Amino acid sequence: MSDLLLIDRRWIARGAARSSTLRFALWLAPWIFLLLLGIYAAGLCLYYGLNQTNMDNRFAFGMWIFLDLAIIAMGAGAFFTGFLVYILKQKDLKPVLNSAVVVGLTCYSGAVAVLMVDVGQPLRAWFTFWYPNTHSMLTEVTFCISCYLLVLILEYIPVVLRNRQLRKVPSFLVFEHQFHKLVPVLAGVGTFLSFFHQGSLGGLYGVLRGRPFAYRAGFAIWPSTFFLFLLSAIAVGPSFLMLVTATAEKVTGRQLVQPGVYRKLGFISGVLLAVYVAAKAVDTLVWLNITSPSVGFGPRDFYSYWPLSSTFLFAAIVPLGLLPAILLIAPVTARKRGWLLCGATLACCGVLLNRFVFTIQTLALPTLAFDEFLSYIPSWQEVATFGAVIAYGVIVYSLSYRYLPLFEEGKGAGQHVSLG
Amino acid sequence: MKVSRRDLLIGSAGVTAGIIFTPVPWKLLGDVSIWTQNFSWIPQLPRGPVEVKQSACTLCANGCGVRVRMAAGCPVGVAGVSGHPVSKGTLCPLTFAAHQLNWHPRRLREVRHRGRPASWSDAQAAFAKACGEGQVAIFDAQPERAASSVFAAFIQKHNGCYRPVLGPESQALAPYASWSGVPVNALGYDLENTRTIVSFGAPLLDGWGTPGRFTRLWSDRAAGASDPQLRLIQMESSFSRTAALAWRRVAVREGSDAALAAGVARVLLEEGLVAAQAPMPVLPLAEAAAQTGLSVEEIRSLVRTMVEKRPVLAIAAEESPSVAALNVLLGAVGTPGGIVAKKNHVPARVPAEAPKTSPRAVLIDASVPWEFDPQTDAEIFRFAAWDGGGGKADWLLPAPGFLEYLTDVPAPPTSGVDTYAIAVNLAASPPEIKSAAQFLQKIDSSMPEVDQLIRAHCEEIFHSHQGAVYGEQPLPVSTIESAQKIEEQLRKGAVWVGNPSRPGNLRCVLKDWPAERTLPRPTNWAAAWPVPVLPPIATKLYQESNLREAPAGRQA
Amino acid sequence: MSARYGMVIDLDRCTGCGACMVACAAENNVPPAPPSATPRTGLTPMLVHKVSNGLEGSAQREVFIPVTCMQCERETPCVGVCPQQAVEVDKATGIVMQIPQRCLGCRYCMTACPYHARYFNWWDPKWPEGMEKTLNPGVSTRMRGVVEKCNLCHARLHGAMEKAAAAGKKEIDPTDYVPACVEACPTGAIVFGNLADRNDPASRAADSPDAFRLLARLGTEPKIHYKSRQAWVRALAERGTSRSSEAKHV
Amino acid sequence: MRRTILVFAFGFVVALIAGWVAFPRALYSRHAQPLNFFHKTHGEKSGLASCDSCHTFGNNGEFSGIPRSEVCVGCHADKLGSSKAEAILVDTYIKAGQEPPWLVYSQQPANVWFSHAVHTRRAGLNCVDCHGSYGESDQTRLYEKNRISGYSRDIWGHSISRLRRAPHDGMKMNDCESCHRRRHVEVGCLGCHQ
Repeated sequence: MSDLLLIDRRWIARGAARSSTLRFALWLAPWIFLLLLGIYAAGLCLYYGLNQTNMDNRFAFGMWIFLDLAIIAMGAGAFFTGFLVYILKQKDLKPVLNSAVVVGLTCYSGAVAVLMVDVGQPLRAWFTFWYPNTHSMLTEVTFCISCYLLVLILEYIPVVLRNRQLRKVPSFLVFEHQFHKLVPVLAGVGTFLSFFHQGSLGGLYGVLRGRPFAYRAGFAIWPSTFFLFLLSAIAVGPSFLMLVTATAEKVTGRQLVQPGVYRKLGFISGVLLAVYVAAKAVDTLVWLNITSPSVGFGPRDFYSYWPLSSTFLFAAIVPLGLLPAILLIAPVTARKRGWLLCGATLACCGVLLNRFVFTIQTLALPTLAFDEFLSYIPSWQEVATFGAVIAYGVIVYSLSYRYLPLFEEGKGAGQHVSLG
Repeated sequence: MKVSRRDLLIGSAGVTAGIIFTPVPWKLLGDVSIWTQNFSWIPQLPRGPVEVKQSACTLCANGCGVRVRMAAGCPVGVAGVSGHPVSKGTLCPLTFAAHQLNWHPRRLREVRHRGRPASWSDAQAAFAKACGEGQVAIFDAQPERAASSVFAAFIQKHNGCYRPVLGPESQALAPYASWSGVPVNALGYDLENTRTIVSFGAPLLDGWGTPGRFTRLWSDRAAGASDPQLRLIQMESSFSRTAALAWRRVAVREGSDAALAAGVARVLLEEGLVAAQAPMPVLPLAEAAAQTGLSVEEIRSLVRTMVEKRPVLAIAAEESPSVAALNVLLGAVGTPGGIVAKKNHVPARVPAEAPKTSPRAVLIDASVPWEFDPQTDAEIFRFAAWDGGGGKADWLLPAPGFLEYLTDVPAPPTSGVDTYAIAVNLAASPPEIKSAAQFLQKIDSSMPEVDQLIRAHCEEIFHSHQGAVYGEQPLPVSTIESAQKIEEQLRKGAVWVGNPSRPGNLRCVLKDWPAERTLPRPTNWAAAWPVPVLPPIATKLYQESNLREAPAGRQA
Repeated sequence: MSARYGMVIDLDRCTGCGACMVACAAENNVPPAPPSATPRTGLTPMLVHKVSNGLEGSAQREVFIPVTCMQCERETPCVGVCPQQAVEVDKATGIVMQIPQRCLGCRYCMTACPYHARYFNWWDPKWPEGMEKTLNPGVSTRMRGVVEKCNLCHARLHGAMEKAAAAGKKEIDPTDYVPACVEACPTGAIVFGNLADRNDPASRAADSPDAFRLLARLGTEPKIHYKSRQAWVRALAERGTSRSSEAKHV
Repeated sequence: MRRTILVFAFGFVVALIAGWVAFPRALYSRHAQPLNFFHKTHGEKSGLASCDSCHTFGNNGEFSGIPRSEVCVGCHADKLGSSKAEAILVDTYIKAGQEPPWLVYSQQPANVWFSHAVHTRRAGLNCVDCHGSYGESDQTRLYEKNRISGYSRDIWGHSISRLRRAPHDGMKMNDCESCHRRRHVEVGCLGCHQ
């Protein structure tokens, strides 16, 4: 490739094959447009207030919270892979580690950015740190997420410093080398923090005594949703990582990791998913038969409203829970990449649905005898703002892939040729 | 020495590190948050001495007592006066925000002639000219006030006529006036002593008469009881608030009140349920049943329940001779718990005669509802505090708003006893504001002053030795040493209440059953509210809750 | 003094006139609704619901249910969830207090409240020009982006406390502290008082057999009680038990 | 290496000076009061010994704050002496029936409810406990207004760091709280907020 086509060659790692600068720019263009549009929409919300959204006093939480919860669950792959590699010493997962860090970073920073638009008074958000209410799950979430975001940034730094140009700065090289010793510690801290906020995101809803649809009994201060959310997050994290990597391979047309890595991720994901589904089923039974009847609510109060009927409950457990678990574990399907990815997709959809049910259905359902079942459609400002987060994620990942050693391509260079 | 790029980098690193150890980031963080707590574009609270005054509401003729909280000389809160003899400590929903009305965007602050700004002198000149050229008619919806006397004096001096504008409650009393010769303003309902009320669509629990009076009575004697002391039977086609809460609801066809009354009268006479002699309605029972949509049997049983607990009183929503005749039949005229004359000696201060010729000019007082149409092609001088829009007045004259002018408050239309109160000008009105009475005084300086007339009326009360003045504690007039004392009390928000009227000073004799007529019913909940606009926070009632319909033609 | 202020609302007496809503808004400087406001974006710390028994003809009945903050005493749903202590149950009065100046507008408390008695300021408060002169000097206006609710007309408690202090007394005179909605009710349907005091009319009314509380089974001990002699109205207390009528008027 | 340290230290010191000296000056705007008022003179010469001879209470305990000009008229119906302030007071305000637009140093924001009656009559505090000895001042100082929050500087206090402050320096919520803690008086948020 001539330098004309690859203007930014100096920045690209030696031996890494990359498409021409023009193609890369064309790939980024639509995402950048989406990003700018979203920034404009968010600006409207910040300037005129949240009347720009279609949320209201009854739908106080809308699409934003739903998708925040979703992508934070997806981002769990970051801490979990770190945990597997550094704590459980599963070295063969190392190839996806950097990619996992980038995915996690984009998911978390994106979610936090949207939250800053979602709250009515972002300039006062720091009060949570100054006057924290230690009983609130949201305080736990705020502290853990912001700390973990810091950890992710720290984990990202060494990856950045391994860029071809930055390596030339000697002190950076030294720093990166020293810093690398710290990464296992960071992984440990990250695991601890994520463990708590993934859980407390579930606790967020489980403690809502006033919303029998969400309220759950639990252990100590934690409702059962605390553990279910954590479990579902670490179950779906690897699946999402598989999907991202697979997409990256599709887009770049190169094999980035060994098939074995997929199988391993899939297996882990599948096993955890199976455990989650079992736990979820038990929890649902306890809740429907003990917890909610005790406060005068029954299944008919929850599932007699179209379209959020009991089919949702079924879907969350069987086709989007049990089925993917089987697809990911069973050797027959796990050997085939297609089935593997299909299982991963279903698993992600399952968690997506679960988060939707907790955020949206909880608010749609009536509580008082003279309430009505409510519906809500997000406004374009809400959609665009969230679109920006997706775009942001794609852009950061693309840039990282192009300029940073996300995958150990140097080693696998030979295979590129053979695979064409 | 030479400063390298590296030095700049390191230097700025030093600055960044240093800033952390100064108040800058921390103080800014705090002050910005405080800024968000006191956005400059959010209105500041009034500061200044706070005091509480008592007065009477003058927005309509029902004379509710109001307790007004003033801050820095401006009303900041309105509430009822507990134990008020007229309104029983209650107000209509809108009056709780009436103090906002004076700042309503539709407030009139300048004289307008056919939409264009004009001056008071122009208006006075035009009116004086009109008086010279022909007859003037003055419309007044709150008769018996001092201002009304000014109007009367004016039309007696310059040839003209005085036309009181009757609200639905007064219209309902009109038939008795024409049969007994006692003027409408001297009639009223003795609700306190009645046991059964048969309402022909009257919105008794939704802003009828003085709101507090009946709602209090109902809540004390009827609410929720299966066999209440006070039985409310509501004949209504729609499921109105009153119908929803009544003891019995009879769903009849729209506008079949007259037929129902006739049917009821027939049953009463046929079954000999009443002592009083009255002509038999021409309408046969079967026909009445057919018109009302009830069966004959239903009417019969209805009548029996009606007369179970006496005294029985029938109340019509507006003028309905048949319902009036029914009351005569039920012996509910001039008796306790019925229609009574609240004034034993009726001064009949203002002769309300029909115009001899079509008037040259028409003056409409601010008390007249905006919707009122004088049906004339004369030059119209419309006094109003608020512009209701679409008014076809030639002259739009800015009148004082809520609590902005001195006036007296005579007995409300539905009251069973005579009352008198004074509303002083608690709030300063904007410049360029005149009441109709002041306007007429400017034209003819020989007109009496409102405060003189009020003083005169206090003298009247003082010399009558009747009734009592209800201030902190009720004082019989006979124990008060001077008329000035009475006026002082009333100006502080007290109310004079006359003695209950002697039974039998009201007699109606019917030669034959009155002719049928059906009138449209006031549909809108705020139709009785004479102010063309609503307090802005009335949006709570019909926009932010689904409690009520938005009132037609009235903007918040 | 450790009072437990609460109300008993006699639903048989409520005529649904809405005086309480207007009086509440005037007392608490609640701004008028912008044109695009709906019942779901409005600021109505006191909100009257119209509920029908779902039957037709002469059997048709209606009841008006004023709903405000229920001042939950135990496990107060909104207090535990607030991340920065903008909500608390006052020890001395039992009033559930909301401080808009501390609130960051995360609206978690609104999702937590089963009575939907908390409201978000979707717009900056606006009054027609000059009308700010009519604002109650005792209640600060709220800014856009924060949650507000009924504080039981706390400004009136301040007034009573100051009056008592001026007279050198420790306890306030109960007649000096009456919330705006209670004062405004034309039928005297709302009885307000100290539920901790057995002799207080309010606490006696709360003990009557006709008294009930909305969603009492949630175990949050709301201090706003209701009262009705009609069985179908009392059945509205619990969602589960009232499904028969609920099915009709949903 | 030494150069690096020097450059870094230089930047560090610059920042410290800017933050501690220049920033506080820039943060507050200064405003003169409508006229010079001397508490001292009123205390000594006119025998208005106690504060409440001018700063009065209403019968429901509402505090007058800075007295309205009708209080001043009592003595200042005509000019006493020939001072400039006297001339301004009588000519510009009293004769014109205007209120002097005083800038209140200890003005709390609208969301604060502070009852002087509760603190003086019931808790038995003295004026000086919070306002210090301003009652003996013989000059009228400038009113300093925070450019961002709009608060009077007296609320934060004159020591920008709020360390080693004079006892009456500062009227922030912390200051209220610490006094309440010292006296074991517990009030909820809405005890002082409105």
